[in-house]
Amino acid sequence: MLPSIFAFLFQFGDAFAFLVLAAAGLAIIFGMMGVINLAHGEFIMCGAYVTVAAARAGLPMPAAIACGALAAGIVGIVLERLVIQRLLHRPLDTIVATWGISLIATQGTLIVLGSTMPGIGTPFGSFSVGEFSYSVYRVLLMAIAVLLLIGLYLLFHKTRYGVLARATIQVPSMASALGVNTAVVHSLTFGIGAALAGLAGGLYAPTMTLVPTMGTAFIVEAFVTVVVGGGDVFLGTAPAAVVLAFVKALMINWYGQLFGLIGLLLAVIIVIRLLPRGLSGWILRGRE
Amino acid sequence: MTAILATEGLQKNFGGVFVARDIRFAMQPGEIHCLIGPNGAGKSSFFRLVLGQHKPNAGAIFFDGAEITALKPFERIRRGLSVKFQVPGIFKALTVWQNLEIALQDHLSGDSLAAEIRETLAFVDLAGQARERAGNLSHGQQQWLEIGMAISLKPKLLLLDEPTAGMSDDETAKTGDMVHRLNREGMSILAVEHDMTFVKQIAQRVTVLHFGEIFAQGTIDEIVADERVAEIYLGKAQ
Amino acid sequence: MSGPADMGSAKPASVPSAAGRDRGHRVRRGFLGTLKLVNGPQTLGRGPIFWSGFVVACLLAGIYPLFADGWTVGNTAYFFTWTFMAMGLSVIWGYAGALSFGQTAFFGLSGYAYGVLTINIGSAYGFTFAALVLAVGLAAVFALSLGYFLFYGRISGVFLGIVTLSVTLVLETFMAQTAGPEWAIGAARLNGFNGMTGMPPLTVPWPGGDIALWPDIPLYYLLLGAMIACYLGLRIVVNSRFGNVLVAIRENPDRAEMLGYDIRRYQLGAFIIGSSLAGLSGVLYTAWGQYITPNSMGLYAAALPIVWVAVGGRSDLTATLIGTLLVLWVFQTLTIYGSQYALVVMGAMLLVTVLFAPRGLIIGVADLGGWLRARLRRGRS
Amino acid sequence: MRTLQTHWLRRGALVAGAAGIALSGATAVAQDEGPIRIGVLEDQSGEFAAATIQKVHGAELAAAEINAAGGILGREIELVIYDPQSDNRRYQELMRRILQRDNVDVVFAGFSSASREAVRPIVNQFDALYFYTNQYEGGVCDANVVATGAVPEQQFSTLVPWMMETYGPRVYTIAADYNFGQISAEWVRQLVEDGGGEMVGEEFIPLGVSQFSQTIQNIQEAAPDVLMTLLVGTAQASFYEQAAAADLGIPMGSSVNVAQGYEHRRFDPPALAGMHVTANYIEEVETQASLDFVERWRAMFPDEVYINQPGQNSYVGIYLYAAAVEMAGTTEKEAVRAAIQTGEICHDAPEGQVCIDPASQHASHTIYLVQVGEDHSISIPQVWEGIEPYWLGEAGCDLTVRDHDAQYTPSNPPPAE
Repeated sequence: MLPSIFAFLFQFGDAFAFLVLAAAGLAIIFGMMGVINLAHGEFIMCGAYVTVAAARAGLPMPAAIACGALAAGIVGIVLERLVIQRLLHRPLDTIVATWGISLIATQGTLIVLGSTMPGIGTPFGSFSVGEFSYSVYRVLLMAIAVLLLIGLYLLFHKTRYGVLARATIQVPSMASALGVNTAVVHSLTFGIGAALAGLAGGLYAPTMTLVPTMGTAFIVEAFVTVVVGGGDVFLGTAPAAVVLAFVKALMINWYGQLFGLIGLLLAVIIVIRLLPRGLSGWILRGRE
Repeated sequence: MTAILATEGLQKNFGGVFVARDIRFAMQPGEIHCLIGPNGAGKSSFFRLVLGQHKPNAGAIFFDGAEITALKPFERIRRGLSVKFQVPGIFKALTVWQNLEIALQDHLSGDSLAAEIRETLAFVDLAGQARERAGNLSHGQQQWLEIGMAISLKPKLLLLDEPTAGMSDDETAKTGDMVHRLNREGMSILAVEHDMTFVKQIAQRVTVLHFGEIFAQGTIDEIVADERVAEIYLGKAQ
Repeated sequence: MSGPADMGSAKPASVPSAAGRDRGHRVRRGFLGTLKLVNGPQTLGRGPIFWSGFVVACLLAGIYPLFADGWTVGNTAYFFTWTFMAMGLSVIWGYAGALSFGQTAFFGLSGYAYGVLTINIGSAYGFTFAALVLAVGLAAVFALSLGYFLFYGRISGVFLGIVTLSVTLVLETFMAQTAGPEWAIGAARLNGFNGMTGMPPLTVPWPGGDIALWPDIPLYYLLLGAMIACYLGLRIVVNSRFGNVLVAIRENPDRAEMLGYDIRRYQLGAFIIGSSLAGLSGVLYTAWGQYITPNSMGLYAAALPIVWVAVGGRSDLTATLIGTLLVLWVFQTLTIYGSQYALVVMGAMLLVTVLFAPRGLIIGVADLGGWLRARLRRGRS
Repeated sequence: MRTLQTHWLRRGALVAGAAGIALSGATAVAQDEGPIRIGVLEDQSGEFAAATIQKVHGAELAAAEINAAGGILGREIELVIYDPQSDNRRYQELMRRILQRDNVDVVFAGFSSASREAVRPIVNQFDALYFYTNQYEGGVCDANVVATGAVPEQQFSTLVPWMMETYGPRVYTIAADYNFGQISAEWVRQLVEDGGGEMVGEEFIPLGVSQFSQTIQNIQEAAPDVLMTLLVGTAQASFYEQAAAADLGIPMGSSVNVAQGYEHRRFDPPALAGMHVTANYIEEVETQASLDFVERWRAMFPDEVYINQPGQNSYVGIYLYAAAVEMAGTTEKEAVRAAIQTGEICHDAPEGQVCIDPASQHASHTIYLVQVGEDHSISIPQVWEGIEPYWLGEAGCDLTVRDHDAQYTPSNPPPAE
């Protein structure tokens, strides 16, 4: 009994971690800037590639992952300056622009670095509960997902940047009147979103095949989580990940992977039908 | 005489925040009524409730003798309600003419449509701007265009949300004139307004809202004379 | 329902009442009046110069097969099959302001429906065209139910985009695993990810032997005719009262509703029109290549129509039509000659378009032309 | 030119009378001049690129070698190469172009079965000759298609009994949830039953799924002796790393991995430890023919990451076509098919001898049992030579008797005549 309860919890936590890590960067960019970033998967790929390259160059895992996140963040800031900044007032056009970036990044990586890259093994080994054995690393991913949410909460509610960023989002004219350099805030926000995508890539790099198209494995889940969550990262993405991870873990457990995927997508349709502005829109209803 | 607009026990809250608390309101046909109160008093929320953009938690709304609480916004409009929003609600990418055409096309067509549009343009003093893109108009002209769209529906009751916001004194006076002319033809008018000069120019009766409740009601002179009102509102405004 | 006109006394001084004024009343425009709408206010390209150009373009397209080789004609016909989906999306997104990311759901549904119908019943007696109508009708019914769910649920903006995307991804995922023999409708195996084959091309009944429309000159003319008819028909629709309201909703949904319009109904109408056209594209594509696959409902396939429409200029039908054909041709040419770099160049093109021609490439060029003319005129005076 | 042809035939297993050759050779006195145009539609970008760039290289190497040796029938080979970007629509567009505008004599195209099905109607419309060189789920019985890759009966009839004998009778299958995976799983099920084993679980996984925690747990619960992993695509390949991290440790068998996607080179050991694959070629095959082949390949493409089975198949396909044209004496399709139907089209390939079965137009192969060690080193404990693609023929597909144009499966065989 106990092992199977643990097994379900593990599956739930595993799905939760994947959704949170995949979606956090996208959620910040969408929630704070209204930008729909179809190149999200490529930031993840960037993080994964840099992480693996750094690890192969001899850096310890945590430092390598930090490199991956940093690289993706820098690329994000550069792209924000060159492209996204000019599109902030027409968010739907960011779909086309970021899709263009995504095409360039995927195919450019293929041309420059080749069709595939040797991976690095998953560290930390395994442990057993009852008849099942589990990867320690995946438990670590769950812990990191939770820590990430806490960290983001602190960043956006307790730091000067966070307060400025939220002010910029809510009342842009007021923020610039108060002397906030909104352009810098936007660049930083996009950079943080991109860095979080890079972090997801770095964290999952040891567990996945490294190919230029690897980002697509994250993108549907990430979008689904963000949309179910609505505009707010903490009141949206976190509860959305809980709900969706539960649905997914349960459906996979009962009916297999196909229904895990279909169940996830149907859950989105139902949640949005009931709560047209996502979970955070519902939690924050009326506060205008 | 049946009230043109009445509410009974109207209530709306978001969690613990009440934007309307047991509002009993009534205004008579042909009246120009102003709704005033400090920021956050619930004036705009009251409009949203009347228009059906918010659903009340309790209470009922009556329009021209019939209950409209359950009606959708567009159904209320079809009963003879019309509104000019606070931020000019016009179709900026379209011409002034097209804006009015969209307002009128379900009622008229062909030459009579064109004639009606021309007359409405003359009424709101935009005859010279018919081919202009609405987004290129001055702020005051945009307000007038929206008033033109709102009245072209020939409403029984016109709701005006801060009709003179951002207008020059000249424009404000002109707007007041329009309101009076409409009222003389029998249109009832309910306006939310901050500009007390304008309120004094047009209002026959005034309702003061405070924290979602009706705080005071009366003629403009009574309200101006009411010290409690001055305390919560006029005092702060000065 | 009584209209505002019945409220006798309420009437501003300077606005006289007009006879016959109530909501139920509809003045007949007459045939010519309707045709006049083709010019109307919501579409770029008006007046004698534009229409002369239009006639010349049609004539050129008409004599084009005389000069082009077989592949080029068949390939151009293939480009035409996609334009219906693009023009439909222009109506939904460009005119009604609702971004649907899932038009491929209708594309796939109709494509499979055409396959199932024609594999089971065959192509005799012009049945392929009946199948076309039925398949498009199915898309329309699906659009009606999905659209009711979406628009009457007040779902809008990016949420609408993701829900429609989810729908098309559910269909893709489901169809991909229908490989087994148990997944068959009559004689038609759905055949999973590998895709369904074996349906006939569109076939015209003809005394002395039916004419199968392989991708060749007859199919080219059929699709060219359909495309022009669809283009002109949609121009009339978007310039009609219905189109006026769509544009009003796009510009300011609250205002449109506060003019007494039930905006949900209009959005639903636009969604059904656009989705039926996506379905039409699906049928034509399936008949063109005798093949339909779950892949055509996937993420990449779903993003393509958005790109075509955005690059051309979504808020205008002419721009959408020209833009779509242009993007299809350029992307294919890049694939043929650019080899590995094709996708990179495509991405760069999209970026440049969005950054430097925000309203779309074609509208951008039109704007530039108008600006230059104005400059010249000013220079002369 | 004759010398080259007899050279092949001399070493072929099915040397037969020269009558057929003389017949077809006589009718085709070079009605076509100029080079022989071979169309190549293989993905150089998109999701399959990792496994398919080698297919382009293989064709280029074969063409270069044949041209250096004087061409086919004295005519040069000219390759017409496009990149369909792993996109079925591009396959359709480019297949039309290559047949209608470029007028190729034969076309080599496609990695995924979906891309093959997308172009097959077009090939049939133009009545062209189409070589599909990839291993696949089998069953295509089409007069215009020559499928030279390995099919399930060749890979599973060897692998499954060996695995059960070596590790035990309890088998668990995880397979990609589409045609290839489902049909392959059907073969495994059948062979396990025939061999007296037991299926303890079967799980189908949608393409593109990359997270496998629940699947790993299900496998542990069933505790099989053998795990058959019929996973496809780079996302699903993530299973191995995740299974290794969870210390699954069950011997694995597959028909897809290693030989196509060279996962043993791409993943850090020990992700693929305990994997067994039946392949008709991998770079590590150490016969003299293979060593020479690798040397020639690396001379032409020094940066090649790995010479995989699809690359070799593409190379061999060109040679098989060349052999058929040499025998036919022309590139005219019916004559080439007549040559194939003699049953004598063979080539001594790097893997060993490959011959085309006239009934199904599929190829016989040497099948290597590839075993992956703890450190991802390769050993080959068993080789089966001359394994025939028997199923289609037995099921009733005989293209020498009647033309078909369909794909059949064990649960949906050809209709009885």
